[in-house]
Amino acid sequence: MNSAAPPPSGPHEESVSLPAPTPWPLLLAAGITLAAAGLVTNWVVSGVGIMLLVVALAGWIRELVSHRGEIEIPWVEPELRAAPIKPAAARVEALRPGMPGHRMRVPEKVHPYSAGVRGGLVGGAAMAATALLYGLISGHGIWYPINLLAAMILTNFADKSTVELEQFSLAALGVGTVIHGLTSLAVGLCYGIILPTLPRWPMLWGGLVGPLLWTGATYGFMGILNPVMNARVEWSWFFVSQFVFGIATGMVVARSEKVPAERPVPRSRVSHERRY
Amino acid sequence: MNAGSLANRSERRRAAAEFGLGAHDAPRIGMLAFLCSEAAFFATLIIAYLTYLGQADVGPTPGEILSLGLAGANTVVLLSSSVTLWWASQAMTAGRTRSACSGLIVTILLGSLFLAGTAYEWRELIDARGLTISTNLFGTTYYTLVGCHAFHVTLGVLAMLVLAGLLASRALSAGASRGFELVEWYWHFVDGVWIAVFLVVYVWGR
Amino acid sequence: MAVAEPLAMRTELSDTARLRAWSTTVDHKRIGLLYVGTSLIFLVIGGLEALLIRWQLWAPELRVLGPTQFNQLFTMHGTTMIFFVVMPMLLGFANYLVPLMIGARDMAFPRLNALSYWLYALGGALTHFSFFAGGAPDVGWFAYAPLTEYTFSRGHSTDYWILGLLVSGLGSLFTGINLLTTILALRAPGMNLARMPLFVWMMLVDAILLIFAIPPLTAAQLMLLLDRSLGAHFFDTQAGGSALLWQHLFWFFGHPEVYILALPAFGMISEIVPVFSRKVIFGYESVAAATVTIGVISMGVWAHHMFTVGMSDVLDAIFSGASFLIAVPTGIKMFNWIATLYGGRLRFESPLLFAVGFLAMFVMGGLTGIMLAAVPIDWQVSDSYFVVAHFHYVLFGGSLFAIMAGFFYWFPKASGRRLSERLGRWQFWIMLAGFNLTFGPMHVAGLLGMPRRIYTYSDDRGWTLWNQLATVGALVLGVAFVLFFWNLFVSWRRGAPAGDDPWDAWTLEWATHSPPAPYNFETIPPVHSRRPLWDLKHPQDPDWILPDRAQPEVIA
Amino acid sequence: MLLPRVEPKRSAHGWTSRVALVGWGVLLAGNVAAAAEDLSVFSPATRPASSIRDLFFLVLGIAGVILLIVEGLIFYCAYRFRQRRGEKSEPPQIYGSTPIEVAWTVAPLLTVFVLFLVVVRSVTEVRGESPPADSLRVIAIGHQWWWEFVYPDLGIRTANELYIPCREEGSTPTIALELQSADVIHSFWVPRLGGKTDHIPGRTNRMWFDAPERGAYHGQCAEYCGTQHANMKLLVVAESAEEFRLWHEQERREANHEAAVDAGRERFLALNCINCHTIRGTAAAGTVGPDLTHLMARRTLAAGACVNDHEHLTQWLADPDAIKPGSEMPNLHLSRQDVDLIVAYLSTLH
Ligand code: HEA
Ligand code: HEA
Ligand code: HEC
Ligand code: CUA
Ligand SMILES: [Cu+2]
Repeated sequence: MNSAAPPPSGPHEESVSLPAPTPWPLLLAAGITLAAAGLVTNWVVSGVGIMLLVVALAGWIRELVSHRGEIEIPWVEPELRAAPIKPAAARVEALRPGMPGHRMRVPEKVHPYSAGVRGGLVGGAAMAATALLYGLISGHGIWYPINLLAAMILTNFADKSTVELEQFSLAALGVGTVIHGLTSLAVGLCYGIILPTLPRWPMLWGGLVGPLLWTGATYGFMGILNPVMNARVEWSWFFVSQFVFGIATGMVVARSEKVPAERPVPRSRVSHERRY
Repeated sequence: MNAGSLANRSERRRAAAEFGLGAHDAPRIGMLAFLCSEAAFFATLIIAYLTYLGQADVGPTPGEILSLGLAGANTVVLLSSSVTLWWASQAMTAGRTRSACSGLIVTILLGSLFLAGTAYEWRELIDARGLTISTNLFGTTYYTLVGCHAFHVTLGVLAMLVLAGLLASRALSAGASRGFELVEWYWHFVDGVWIAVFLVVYVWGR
Repeated sequence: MAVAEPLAMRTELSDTARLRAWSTTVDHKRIGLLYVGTSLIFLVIGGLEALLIRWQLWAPELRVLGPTQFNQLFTMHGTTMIFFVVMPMLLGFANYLVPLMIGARDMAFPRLNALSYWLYALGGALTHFSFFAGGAPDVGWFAYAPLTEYTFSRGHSTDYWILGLLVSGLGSLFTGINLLTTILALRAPGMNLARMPLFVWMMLVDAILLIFAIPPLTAAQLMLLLDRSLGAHFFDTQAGGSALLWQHLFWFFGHPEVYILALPAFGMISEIVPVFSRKVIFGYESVAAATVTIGVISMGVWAHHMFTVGMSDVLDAIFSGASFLIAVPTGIKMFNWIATLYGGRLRFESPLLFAVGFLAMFVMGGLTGIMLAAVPIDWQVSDSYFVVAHFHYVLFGGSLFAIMAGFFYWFPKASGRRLSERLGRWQFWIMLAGFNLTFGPMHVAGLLGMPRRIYTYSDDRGWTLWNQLATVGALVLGVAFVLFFWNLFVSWRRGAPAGDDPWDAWTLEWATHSPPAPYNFETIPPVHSRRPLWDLKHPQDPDWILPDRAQPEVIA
Repeated sequence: MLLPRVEPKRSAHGWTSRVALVGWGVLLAGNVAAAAEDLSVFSPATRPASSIRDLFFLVLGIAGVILLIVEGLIFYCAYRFRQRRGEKSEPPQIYGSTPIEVAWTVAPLLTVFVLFLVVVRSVTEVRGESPPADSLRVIAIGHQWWWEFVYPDLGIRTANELYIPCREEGSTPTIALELQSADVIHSFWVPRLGGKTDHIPGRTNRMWFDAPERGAYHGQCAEYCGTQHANMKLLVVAESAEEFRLWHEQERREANHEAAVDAGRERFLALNCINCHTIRGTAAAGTVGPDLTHLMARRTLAAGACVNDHEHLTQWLADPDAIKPGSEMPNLHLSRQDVDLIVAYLSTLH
């Protein structure tokens, strides 16, 4: 049997019991409203309102208690009943390849983690190159950027003048390289994991959205994280170097050969029923 | 081909029983929801009370004029009314209409006694101590909070009067009555609110 | 009235009998229609008020309206649109649809339902009566104390605001209780929570928000009333009362309120987008979960309306963060709707047009909301037209566009006839254009420093152009609304017959006759999944059977 | 039209506001906006105001990118997947995908986390530490619908126009405002100087900013405060140290006493003007309305409702409602002659 409604077996054969129409709600509401309106007009209005309220409540309760509030409503004539629902003529298409869906694990294939690591290293190098370029062009010299970065940990840098910050410092080189290297690796790894789950254009995510987020984050953090850098950083260059990183890493990751993710699990009955 | 046949028998039976109005737990859910909203209402008033506690720039202060003894006695009265109502409802379920009726009447009396106690307290405060709603922030918040509670007690008393009337006129048959049960819930809730009010206003606030 | 007429609008009842039938009805469908109809009347009132506002702001130094009249108009415009238009409209839809969607005969408390409606209608009337009783309220829709105290607001206008909203608020509260109970207690056999239509899910959360948000407003209004009439001092700053308490209490209501206005709209979109994409909703669970999350978070962001009152940095940061957080579940829904469109077979009929319009416009409003939640930005643009632009994008571009989609989608169920598709298209494009023309420029005006709630401005401030654009836009919107009303009016009697299931949809309301009999269903189709009618229409590929069926081909 | 135009800062305007306009997709007449820079949030003149502008652009950028992505997706889907003629079958039913849903939960989470950090930083930056001890203290009191400014350290009380020293070579004074209210809530907003802060009756809010360049900065009350909220404007005038010194020394003096206008002064003192207004050096000591001791030092009347000149002053005394309907200054129904006498007197109060 496909139909929702049973075959009609004659009009008015069955009926449903429903609450009967009743004026009490309207009168009760009117009572409440008048009682309120009396406060801004005349107390007589409130008086009338409260009387109405009491009467309506009494009527309402009596209706409930006496069970007089119900009526039997017979079923409407068959023409006015819903037609049974028929199976649709239209076919439902099966999933095509490339269509994400619950019947597949999405994504089917992912980049290997090593790609993320490689991407991070390449991106980090590209970023360092940009920073050096900045040092040269701005006239601060090549050591300036790394000293600024190192100031994050080397607190004594806080008192240094800009000229001092332009000088070479072995400690700063070491610290700066470690910070830079680690962050680059971590971000690269994130790229490797997240990029394939994002729809399509890995370069949009990796080259644009990622750097945007990251720059915003550092912008927010910088004052707390690295006041020295904060006071001196050239945000436009900083921004550019983030993009260079994003694009380089994104490229490396996106070009790596994908490996299959875990095998699609056959749809077991259990897992399926959970879906609904 | 599948739909009808797969709707198994027990499901059909449940359909017959539950489908339509008056599924058995609707009134209870409704009452619970209503009590939740009431709780939010009183929480707001209590927050206002606490916000202004000790903020009044002119006296009298709660410590000066609130009598813990009177309020304590009132509390005992109201709490015992919850007990009598519970007893009445037990009687009701057991089908002992007479006892239920008398339990209800005792509860109504206790509730009224509580209201009388509040009225007495207010008269003292207004006449003897000169505290009105417009005297200071304490008066403002105190009368509002306690007044709103008293209003709810009044509603409860009226509802129980109606119930008692219905019971007496046999319009309400014994056995578990949904109306009775809900009024009982309401009454216990109002008592619970009083405990909060009592603690905040008379114990902590003094 | 022993036997209810199934189709009151078609039968030849005398006028008085019809009046009696409608005023005593307890049928959720009729009450729903009453709600919707009444709120349409208020929509015209609120819209005309907006047009007057726009007329006055057309050019600098106009004297179409005096300051007091202008202040009354924006107060009543805001109050009307929020409390007497969008909220009851959505509750009306919920009234009509929830019992049908869950396969119930009526709401849990049909008489209470009627009471709710009448409280709303009469509360609205009481508020508007103030126009004839010496002046409408002029304190702004959120009525900040102490401007509302008797010292600063003589006469009764503010009392009308309080009392009207108290009365109608009571109605909304009862509706919340009623909906919650209906959804929890009256679902058809087989329809467990996880199989409810998403509209019902959203109404469930909406009902809970109503239950928790309205009482604080009621309490605050009661306090204000006591201040004004009995000389209490809650908000009387001269006597140590606090101006901020009102703001906290109002917005503790007010912010959940904006989600009370948004969630049902989201629900409508969640019903319409799948049907017109011919696809099941993408990620049902996450949409439902996001709804609950929104409900929870929306209780904790209220003070983002108060960034300029001088809270501590910590509080500012907390409320800013919480407000940002709401973007996440809202975004989840947004993306799920888009993913539902993705790969679908979109039938661009009016409901989908408006639904897509909703998606496109709501994002804009949501993102300006995010900008406002960034505290320092709010310090600059709070209380400027930027805020006005924000909330019209979410309220109009969001809720009202969804309501329009809802009208086109469910009108056939309620009337048995279709709205004119041709008029619908015209209305959509005119409305979209008019809407952006009205409220887009307001962003700019706000950034150029135009405060809201000013009845006039001088011409050296550079706001004229933006105001003129907005005023023209409002007129265009007026045209769109005239088309809409005309369409409703004509199609109710003469529209093309629709049949029971004009859209080939999947939820239970389409399994009954259009319009449904008073008792809704003769029998209820079995519910084994979220799309009971899909299962019936596709016995080979239902949502719920699986055991022995081969896995669909996946070509890897 | 009403206010004397103040020299605009072309340079500060520049690309920023244009970007914003384009950002909103409103490509119309960029030059129209040029007139508006007095109140625009895009022409900051102080450090807090510019950091807010920078934050604004950052957040606008992020929001803009999200907007483009989401709108792009919507339009792409709407176009790409619209039903074409002849398509009868139902498309594949896709119920969801956990990884994808996780991705679009995590990405916004990250975004808002970043936004949160930026905001925290910006809040501390803008409102930051307390003002330096040598700041110029001004108590700003909001009234329905005018401003009162008290300089406790200088012993001055004025109205509606806030005079401050400006930034000069080698010195950047700071101005520390204490915001109070005499009646309802108001909000102090001079967009080019920084964000708004409310005047809340019963409490004192504080805000402070570095002195801007020399010039005049428009502002207005930004919290609805009743009938004439629209005409509760204010003007901040930043002057060189020397000009400022001259100004406050003049302000400190008692009112001019010119024999030529004795008649007007007597009328003034005989009327109930003195219940509301103060003129130091006379019996008038009311506090309901603005202090008139140096009325002529002000550019505007009645909180920016009109220019302060002979004609408007006459009109104001004859019928305040003609200029600012609903203002708290009553129409005293003065005779034409009284008005002229009093105006003549007030015009000497330099
Ligand atoms: C339907 C009503 C509605 C809705 C849904 C919203 C939604 C939001 N609103 Fe709005 N709001 C109002 C109605 C509404 N608002 C009204 C009426 C007022 C003014 C009251 C008055 O003063 O008169 C107001 C005022 C208001 C203010 C106060 C402004 C002021 O007065 O100074 C603030 C401040 O934070 C704010 C914030 C937000 C935020 C953060 C959201 C968020 O919920 C928005 C979330 C949505 C999105 C962000 C878009 C979709 C998401 C994505 C595409 C995911 C990706 C996004 C990111 C990662 C950011 N709103
Ligand atoms: C859902 C809510 C909603 C909706 C839909 C609208 C719709 C509109 N709003 Fe409003 N608005 C608010 C909610 C809403 N508003 C709120 C909460 C405030 C804040 C109030 C406050 O500050 O206190 C506000 C404030 C507000 C202001 C700011 C006032 C100020 O601060 O000074 C302005 C200014 O332009 C405005 C304009 C408009 C316009 C032009 C429309 C247009 O969209 C209106 C379009 C409608 C029409 C044009 C009417 C159509 C009807 C007809 C033409 C009649 C046809 C009749 C028949 C055929 C029978 N609104
Ligand atoms: C009831 C109180 C009251 C009385 C009496 C009164 N004023 Fe005023 N006056 C005010 C207020 C309040 C304002 C501010 C109005 C505003 O800006 O909204 C004001 C403003 C003014 C201003 C403009 C001041 C400025 O700085 O912009 C002048 C000049 C003035 N009054 C003169 C007079 C004179 C002259 C009289 C008597 C003939 C008088 N006032 C009587 C209350 C009063
Ligand atoms: Cu003062 Cu608005
Ligand atoms: Cu909000």
